[in-house]
Amino acid sequence: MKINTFRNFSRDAIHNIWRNSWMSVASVSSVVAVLLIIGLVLIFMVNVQYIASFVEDKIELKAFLELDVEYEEIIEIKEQLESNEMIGTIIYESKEEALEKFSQQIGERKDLISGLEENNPLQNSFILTIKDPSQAGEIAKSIERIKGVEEVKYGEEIVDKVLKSTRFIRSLTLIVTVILAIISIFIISNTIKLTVYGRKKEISIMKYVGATNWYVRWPFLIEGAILGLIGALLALLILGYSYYYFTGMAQHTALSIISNSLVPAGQMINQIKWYFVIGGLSIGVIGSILSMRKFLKV
Amino acid sequence: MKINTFRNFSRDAIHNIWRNSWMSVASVSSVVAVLLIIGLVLIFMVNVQYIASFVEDKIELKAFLELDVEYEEIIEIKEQLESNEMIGTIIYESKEEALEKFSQQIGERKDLISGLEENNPLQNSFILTIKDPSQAGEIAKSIERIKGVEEVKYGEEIVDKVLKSTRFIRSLTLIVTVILAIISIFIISNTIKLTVYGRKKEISIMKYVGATNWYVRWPFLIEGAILGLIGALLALLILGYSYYYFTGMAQHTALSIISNSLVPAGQMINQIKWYFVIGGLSIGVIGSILSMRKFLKV
Amino acid sequence: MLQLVDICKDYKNGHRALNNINFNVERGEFVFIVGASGAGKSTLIKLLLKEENATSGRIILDNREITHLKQKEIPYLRRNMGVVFQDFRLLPNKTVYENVAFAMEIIEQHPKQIRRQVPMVLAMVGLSERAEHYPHQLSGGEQQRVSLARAIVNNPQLLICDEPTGNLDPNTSKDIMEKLNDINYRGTTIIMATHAREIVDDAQKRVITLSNGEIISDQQKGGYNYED
Amino acid sequence: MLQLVDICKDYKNGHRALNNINFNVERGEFVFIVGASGAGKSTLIKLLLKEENATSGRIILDNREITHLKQKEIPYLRRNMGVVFQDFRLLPNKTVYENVAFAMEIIEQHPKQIRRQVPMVLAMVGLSERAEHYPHQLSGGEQQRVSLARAIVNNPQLLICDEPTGNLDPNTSKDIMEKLNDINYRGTTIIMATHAREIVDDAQKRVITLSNGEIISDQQKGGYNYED
Ligand SMILES: Nc1ncnc2c1ncn2[C@@H]1O[C@H](COP(=O)(O)OP(=O)(O)OP(=O)(O)O)[C@@H](O)[C@H]1O
Ligand SMILES: Nc1ncnc2c1ncn2[C@@H]1O[C@H](COP(=O)(O)OP(=O)(O)OP(=O)(O)O)[C@@H](O)[C@H]1O
Ligand SMILES: [Mg+2]
Ligand SMILES: [Mg+2]
Repeated sequence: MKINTFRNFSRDAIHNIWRNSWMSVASVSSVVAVLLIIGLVLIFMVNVQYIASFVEDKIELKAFLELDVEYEEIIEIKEQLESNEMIGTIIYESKEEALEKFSQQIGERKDLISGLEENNPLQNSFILTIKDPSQAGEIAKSIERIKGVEEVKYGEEIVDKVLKSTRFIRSLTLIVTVILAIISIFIISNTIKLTVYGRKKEISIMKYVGATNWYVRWPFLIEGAILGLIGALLALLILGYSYYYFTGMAQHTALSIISNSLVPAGQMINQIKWYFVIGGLSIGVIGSILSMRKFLKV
Repeated sequence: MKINTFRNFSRDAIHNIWRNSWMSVASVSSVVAVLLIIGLVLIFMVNVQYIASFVEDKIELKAFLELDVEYEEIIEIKEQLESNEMIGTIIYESKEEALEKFSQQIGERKDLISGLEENNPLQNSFILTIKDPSQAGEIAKSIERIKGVEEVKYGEEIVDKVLKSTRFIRSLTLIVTVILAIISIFIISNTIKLTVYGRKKEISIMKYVGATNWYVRWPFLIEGAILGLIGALLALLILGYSYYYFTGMAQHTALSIISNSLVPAGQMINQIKWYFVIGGLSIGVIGSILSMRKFLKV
Repeated sequence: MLQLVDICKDYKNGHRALNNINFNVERGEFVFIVGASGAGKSTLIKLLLKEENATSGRIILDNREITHLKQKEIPYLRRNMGVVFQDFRLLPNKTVYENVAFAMEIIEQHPKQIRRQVPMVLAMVGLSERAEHYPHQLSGGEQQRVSLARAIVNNPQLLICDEPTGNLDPNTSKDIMEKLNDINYRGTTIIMATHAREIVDDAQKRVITLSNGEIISDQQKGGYNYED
Repeated sequence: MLQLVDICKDYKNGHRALNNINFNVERGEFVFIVGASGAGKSTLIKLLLKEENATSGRIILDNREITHLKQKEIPYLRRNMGVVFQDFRLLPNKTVYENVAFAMEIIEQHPKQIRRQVPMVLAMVGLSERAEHYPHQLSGGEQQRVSLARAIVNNPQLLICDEPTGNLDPNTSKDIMEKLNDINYRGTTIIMATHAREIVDDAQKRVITLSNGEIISDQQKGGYNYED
């Protein structure tokens, strides 16, 4: 392909965008709309995943130590725990701290346990977070094998429930996102097909005059890329700005609990930026090339 | 309009659907896709609202009675509570039941409160649910005015948080649904515009031969209605069946906790059925009429 | 029947296609409009059809001023004319039969009437065998004849033909001209833009010659006398 | 240069448009193809262009069998021919200038060459003033001449014209025929389907007459002798 030919393609693509301005607007706005739907659901999904992993990170193991362990032994146990790669943070809780916590938990009825300080029935313990919550059971067992550890508790039932819920929500939003994405892409491909259909006469004329398939395709391809890109950037702008505005707004109101556990706007935009640009481009390019196939056979 | 003319319109509409089969498939499938998106989000929203009101219904007031109230007074208080229209269910909890509950709550460390049975420091109380959770504060105050009631507690903070969260989620899903619906309708109108655009020559020829605007519109309108209706029914079928399958499937697995708090499939389908049919019809009819305007002016 | 007074037509890009056109057509006349390619013949016809609006001047049809018409009235104006378009303008999704029938359906003719009349006109233009073809399955001349069939099927008061024989061989053209003459004898006014010298010379009818948007001659019983 | 051997063409709906066609065209010949409307002239041309495929028979161009060609090879075949289509086939989104330039761009001619050649051909067909118009802003005859300009701009070996004067007045037609004769003298083979009796009679070239899809006469220095 000569450089002049490529220049012609670009010229034709831009001319066509202008001359079919009505259709160009339709294409761009459809791309924007589709990317907005996908983006909206994607943001929703990313946040759900984010919140879910937040919840999962809250899962703790509690390793109760035998009543008679000495200070040195505790240090030793801690070192052993630290050497375990599956364990995240390690916090030591003495039995005095445990009692204090308990009395706070039962709140107003504190009087019920007054006098227990002198005769503390509780145990020293390590509070551990783990890196992979689904491994909780096995890690607990391995820790119980350490000398000086009496028992490891982690509220099996609750962990189980939490894990099931988060896993359910994760996969549900993933499924919904994927379905919506597929439907949206289907719609946009329909739209592109129809725009190309409106120009099938033009395509066939080019072929009758002796243009090769690629010669016909190139201007459409460039046109598709430009329109797809414009669509992607517009969608990104709308979505990014709304999300920024929304999280910002939420921060100063009663919704701060929620907004604080959302992915920050900057990070979110960074994360979806390239998906959008690549998505918009490929929608435009692949969409027009595929839709043209039928009309090139003349 | 003569009956024969209407017969011609219907004939033309059906012929056009067949002769432009490719475009008809594109239109129907776009309608299906759009309704699927809206439906999916609608189902999601309905369920969220459903679960939210579920949670809100769980809000309870606890009216603690003075230590020295007699049995007759308790009956009287109960009658007064029953006469209050804002109150839902009323359950009496004696101080013995309260202690039993408390000891269950603290679980393994039950030993801490042994011996309290003889000297129960707790109070008799009524546990009340209310019809409008946001009125909790005022209802509490009015109950406190009843003679024999010492104090009404309802965990102001938690109620507040729950209400705020559900309200937030309600409005969030509502907003998302509305936005997605608007975007989807925008897309479909684009698609319909393009299908009509592909036939602009046809429309102008009819006008040149002397057809009135309505004469040109009618077959398009009937065509749009038929395609929209087919789309709506297909979407309903897909959505209803998937939802039914999904809730049914969930019931027999670990997800039953969630599926049980979902709106049942039958009810859901009944609820959205007419929206879909009317939605599909109006998309088809209004969409084609609006898109034609531009091309009728010849 | 038809009066054009001081008609000028400038297209949007500034091109003056018609300049100061004045002529009258009486009921029952047969008028040829001739002129070089681009002289303004089709533009003149588009003005009569309200496909384009005149920039200045007045058009009066049947004592009624039609220079400015509301959008809603245009269809009823067009129903009084039969038109053969230079570019045929057949409905691509309708067969030959349906295309012709369509012109009768829009004025809500009785189906029985349609079923009798349509085959008759198709036979007249020699297309009985092509009744079930779609326009893209026809040759150029066949499409042109369908356009003619559609124009005459309602027995219009005024028949406007833009180049109705441009894609027809001399014999078919002669047939068609005989038919048009018949129609004219039965009282229909005919305005026909054409390049076919033989036809114009043979017919010995009124000939209006356009050149660069102006009338340069208007002769009763004229011939194709346009010379550069 | 061109040989057709036992060509038959049945359209999908069963209509036989060409029946047993045999003829040769030598390099540099000027061949008229005449016949009534629907005789099969355009069909014959569509076969040469590979717009339609022959049902049976062989087509040989420059000693190369082109009866069956791969999709990919068709564009290169078409580049060797210039074609004036009966329905013009201009690109609606390109101006007159751009439509003609397009034919040069696809064979990757140098822009300088394009800028020199296009105005020259436009002047030849008398459309210099219309260079910036879009096709829908042209009269029927002007569109036809753009189609002709595009067909000849690349100086093709073989020029195929389907009814190139159907929308032209006699004077413009005569001009165009003179230009085609020039081109033919300079070595281009020309095949031209037409109804214009005057043109055929004046030219005194080879005339192939089709009737109902069959060749009923093939005369050197013939006239428009087709009679029903
Ligand atoms: N839409 C338009 N915009 C601008 N100029 C136009 C438009 N339509 C026609 N013209 C110009 O107006 C002039 C007259 O056009 P018109 O179609 O009336 O010619 P005509 O006499 O019918 O020619 P032909 O015999 O070739 O059909 C032509 O020069 C044409 O280029
Ligand atoms: N796609 C098609 N399907 C079916 N029949 C067709 C098709 N195209 C053409 N025909 C028929 O084939 C016959 C020959 O058509 P063709 O276009 O070759 O005629 P022509 O000689 O060019 O006529 P004209 O002078 O009117 O242009 C016609 O009777 C036509 O109805
Ligand atoms: Mg004209
Ligand atoms: Mg032909």
